[in-house]
Amino acid sequence: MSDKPRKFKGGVHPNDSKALSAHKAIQEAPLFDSYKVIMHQNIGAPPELLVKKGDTVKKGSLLANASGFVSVPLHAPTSGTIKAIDKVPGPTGISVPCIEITADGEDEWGSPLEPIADWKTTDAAVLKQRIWDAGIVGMGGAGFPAHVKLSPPEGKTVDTLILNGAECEPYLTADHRLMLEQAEDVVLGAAIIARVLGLKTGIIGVENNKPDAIEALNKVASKYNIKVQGLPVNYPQGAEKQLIYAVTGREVPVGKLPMDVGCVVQNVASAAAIADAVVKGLPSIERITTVTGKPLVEPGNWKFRIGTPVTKALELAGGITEQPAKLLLGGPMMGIAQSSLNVTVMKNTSGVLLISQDEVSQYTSEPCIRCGRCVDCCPMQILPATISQAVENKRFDWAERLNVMACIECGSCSYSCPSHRPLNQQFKRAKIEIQAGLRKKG
Amino acid sequence: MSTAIIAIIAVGILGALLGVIIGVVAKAFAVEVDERIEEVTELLPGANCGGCGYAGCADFAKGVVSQSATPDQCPVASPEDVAAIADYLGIVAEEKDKMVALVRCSGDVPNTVRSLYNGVRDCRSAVLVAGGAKGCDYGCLGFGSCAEACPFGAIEIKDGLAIVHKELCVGCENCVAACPKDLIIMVPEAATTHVYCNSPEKGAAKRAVCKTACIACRKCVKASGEEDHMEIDGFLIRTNYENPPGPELVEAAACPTTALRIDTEHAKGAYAGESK
Amino acid sequence: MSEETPTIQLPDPAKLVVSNSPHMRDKPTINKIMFTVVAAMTPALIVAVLFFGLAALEVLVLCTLSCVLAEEGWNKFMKRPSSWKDGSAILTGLLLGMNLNAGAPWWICILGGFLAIILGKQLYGGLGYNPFNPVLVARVGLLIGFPGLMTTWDKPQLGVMGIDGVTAATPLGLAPGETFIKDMVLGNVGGCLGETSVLALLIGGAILIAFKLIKWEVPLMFIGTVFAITGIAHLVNPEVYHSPFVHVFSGGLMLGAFFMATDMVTSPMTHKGAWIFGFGCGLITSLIRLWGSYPEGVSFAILFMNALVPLIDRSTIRKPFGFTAPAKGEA
Amino acid sequence: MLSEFLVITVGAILVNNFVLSKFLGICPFLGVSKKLDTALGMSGAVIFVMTLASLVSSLINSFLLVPMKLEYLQTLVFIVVIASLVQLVEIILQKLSAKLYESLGIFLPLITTNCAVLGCVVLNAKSAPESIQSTWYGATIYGFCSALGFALALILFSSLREKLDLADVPEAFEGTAISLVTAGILAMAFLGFSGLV
Repeated sequence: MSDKPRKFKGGVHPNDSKALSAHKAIQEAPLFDSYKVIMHQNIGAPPELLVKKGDTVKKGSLLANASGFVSVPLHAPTSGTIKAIDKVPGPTGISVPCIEITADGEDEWGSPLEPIADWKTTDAAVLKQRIWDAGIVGMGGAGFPAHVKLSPPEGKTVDTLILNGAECEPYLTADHRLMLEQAEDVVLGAAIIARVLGLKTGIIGVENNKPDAIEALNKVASKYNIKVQGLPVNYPQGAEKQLIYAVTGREVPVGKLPMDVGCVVQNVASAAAIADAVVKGLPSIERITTVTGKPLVEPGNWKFRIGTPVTKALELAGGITEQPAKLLLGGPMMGIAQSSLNVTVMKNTSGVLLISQDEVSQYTSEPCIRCGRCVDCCPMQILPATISQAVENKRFDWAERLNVMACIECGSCSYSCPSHRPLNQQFKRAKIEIQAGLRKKG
Repeated sequence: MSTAIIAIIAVGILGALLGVIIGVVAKAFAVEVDERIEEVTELLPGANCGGCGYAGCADFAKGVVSQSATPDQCPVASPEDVAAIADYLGIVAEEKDKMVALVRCSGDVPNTVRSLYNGVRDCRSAVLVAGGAKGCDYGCLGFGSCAEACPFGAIEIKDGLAIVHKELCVGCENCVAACPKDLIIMVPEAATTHVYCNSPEKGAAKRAVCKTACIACRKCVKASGEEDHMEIDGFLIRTNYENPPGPELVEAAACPTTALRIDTEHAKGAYAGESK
Repeated sequence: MSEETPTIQLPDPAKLVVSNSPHMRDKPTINKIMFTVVAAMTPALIVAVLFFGLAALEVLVLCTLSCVLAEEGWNKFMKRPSSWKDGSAILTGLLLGMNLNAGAPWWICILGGFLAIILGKQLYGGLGYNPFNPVLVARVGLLIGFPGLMTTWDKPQLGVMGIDGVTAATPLGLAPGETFIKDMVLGNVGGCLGETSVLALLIGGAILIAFKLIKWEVPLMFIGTVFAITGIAHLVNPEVYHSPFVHVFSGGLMLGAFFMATDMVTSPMTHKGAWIFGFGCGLITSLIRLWGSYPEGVSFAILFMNALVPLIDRSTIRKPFGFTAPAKGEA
Repeated sequence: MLSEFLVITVGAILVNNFVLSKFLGICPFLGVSKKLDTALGMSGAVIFVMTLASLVSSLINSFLLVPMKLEYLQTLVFIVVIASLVQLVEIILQKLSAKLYESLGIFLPLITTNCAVLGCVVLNAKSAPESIQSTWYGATIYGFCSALGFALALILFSSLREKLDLADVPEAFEGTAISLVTAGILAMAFLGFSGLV
């Protein structure tokens, strides 16, 4: 493995606007009156509900239990009573069930998890069970249960652990602040994951636009035999496949997982959460989220309990100075636009972002002029413009032949399109139609 | 004279030779064709809508001839057409009720909360963005994916709501699969009175986003009395299509949100929704 | 915090726009791209006006006007939204002007503009859908329709504002041996407005490449292939064939290679395709120049290669990142 | 000799392209060019029929019709020969590739009346006695190259039409109208080759 990271083909360089919140230290959000914890926060099966209306819960006690291997338990963010099992708009806009907790203000601790003091001698299986019990999911965005990634199926060996600290999305600074202020936690988490996987070391990949974070990590990394790797600044550097290529030079085959090339990728926030879960016995009930955007009075980074209403987060940031055009959960490139303020912070909410009117007007799609900008910037090396034409004509078979399934939905193509074509949306549609077609075939 | 004879002989021999070659090759490369397939294709309506589940009429004809399909699976063919095909193939045709499509939503633009949407003008794409940018998670998105899927032009988008023109619908079910919200069902043509709502939410939640939602007040259930015309399904009332009500129920029930409607009147846009 | 609460404003959810990610867009728009190309062409335009005087200006203005009028007229007629502001019609008009000679009668300019916009572009549904370069459709159409008018060139007269019918042959029409490369580089030769100054065109080309508006492979392969093929021919028989420098610096090659073959809409989308496209253009240009009955082959070559673009695009579909042959069949 | 071959090949493929400069065989050119796949199939069929017809007709012409002074029967005999060849291709194709057979549909029998095939054969027969085209091998090469030219035009055109399918063509020009416009521009591009040989 060479020390110099490889640069993947393509990519874009959007204005990162990170200066809004990059210098703001992480603040602990105050205890709010009520929390709405969305039931289904992980990819895979939703957990089984353990509580009912009127029950009292303590901070960290179980609200729901994993219902299968690809499922994680859910814990109460604070002590209080269950007010209702209600519905709130989920991250995709569709209403989803949630557990509404009225906080009693005591914040009484009641987690079933005991701290594991000497993790270095603890059995890997025990550590892995702890990660599962703590309900840790990929906190970078997808929400994939962490323990599943740490369980390579038989016949597959993992030889490289990569921690994703690229944070290539513009605006977001949560991981940056985390790596800067809690470098030790991140590195410790990496070491624990490495132990679970039976590896000696791990690599933390950080984009070079965060030199202070790299420095902070480097200070503590050698203590745990972890390496820090600076990465070229290029969106989507934080996409799993591009990250693996940059660090190891391996290409994850289309339709395969990082595990197929012997890699495990975890987000730095997940690693810090894993460190907390093992050493402090803290389940996944809080996370660091960037609340930012030009319309906000005071953008910054906060440590929120899971289930914090977004309205509270926006209030912490001082409210708005002008009506924003969009409210996003996540970053501006892959985040999801919301039509309601009733959304809540979830385990994978890395950012709450307001986009101002002048940054994004209502674009109308114009015909493709075949300029090839999307072709140049596609990190997956497919032909967005051609696929887009196929999808527009409902030729999903063409789209499939043109490898639309390899698309990672990073949005680089739509970003760069001078005709403002909704390429990314078309590809999502095509992928869904093709998958539906495959299911039909059986 | 002699040139003419030579010409006749020469061309004659040539012709005979070519004829023999073709004859031999035709024998060697003979392909069997079932004539009945062509005949059945002729008898079918030829809409190529795919409503039968086959790839077009010719494919369906193949299925019918090989007896893996029955003629009445064609939703477009009239009973007479089906009878003709059955007659030709010497099989017994089954009678079936004609079904038409129904969009179970009445939330047009004046009556529902919608957010601003910017993207592909197509339901199946729009649903990927925040579930379709509509206050109600279950309602019609109004971008007309169903209308586009309809080969017979029976669906119209009026004020951001899909409306089926029953008289044009042949029941091919293409629209059913096109709707990402699963709003469209097939109902007997004879049924005239439907509940134009499909949201299982609580009444208050529905009312907050839509003026014409069914709030399950059960007035229509009471009005139908012993007749069992309407079924209660959680926070939603549905028409019982085993025993559908007549148009008189609409007046008798006096639905407060006008979710209960007569289909032809609905197509004309006769209902205004709850005034609030 | 509590005393602040009343003043804190929250967004109005009814005014939030939902749309698919990404929620940021890069700055370039069609409009900006088109006007950058126009800007890149400015040096050549200035040189043309300098050498050919007001007549050149008249041709350029007429062509541009007729293109914009044709575009807007069509939009009105077809009830389509107005589109001249995107700059594509203006660019087409200027390029068309560059393809005519300074003495072209006014009606040739008008006819050319309409041919380019209506026949070359709008019939296919407007910008982005035309398979052939509209300028070349017009130019070749005019060349075939009015061969006499289109192949008589005015002699450039530096500083003379106005043309009094002095005509000159294009260097390619002269006998080999009479080379005057310095004049050709500067632009002091007969020909169309855009066929004169190689230097100005090169500056424009450099701007286009610097702004990544064209694929550099196309002009490189185009000019390189012409140079190679005519070079070989010249080596074989210098009596009959011009030196490759004459070929490269003369005629519409520079204009074609930098401004017309690279037209985004009608050239291949991938870099691999651009190599093939440039090579094909060069090959056919050389064939026509060396052995064909027309002295100039650039327009025909590009037009022919435009027709090949769908096939090139089809055969240069690249493999996605992490592509593995499906036959491998791993567990 | 070699240069004469060059004249025949380049001439038949590019300069005197049957479709785009002689305007022969327009019917299949417009009819079978909707899809590249069928165009490829049609091209194959035409290449086969045209080459074979040139060979057979040339043989019949020089060894049967000319010695017997039956030149006035040329057209008649050639049509019979072409028709039988097409019949053969059709029968064989139906057996070997039913899919191609179905997609070619009516156009396969239409090769029979394809003026390009007859034109090619007649051109061979009418060529000057001393030219290479009047020999059986010259005629075969000419037939093959003419068919190649036809195939080239057909394939180019069909790929263009596939692209046009995705275009937002005004309703009045959809289909054949815009195809004819495209064919015209394509013919203009081919005109550039004039004088090459």
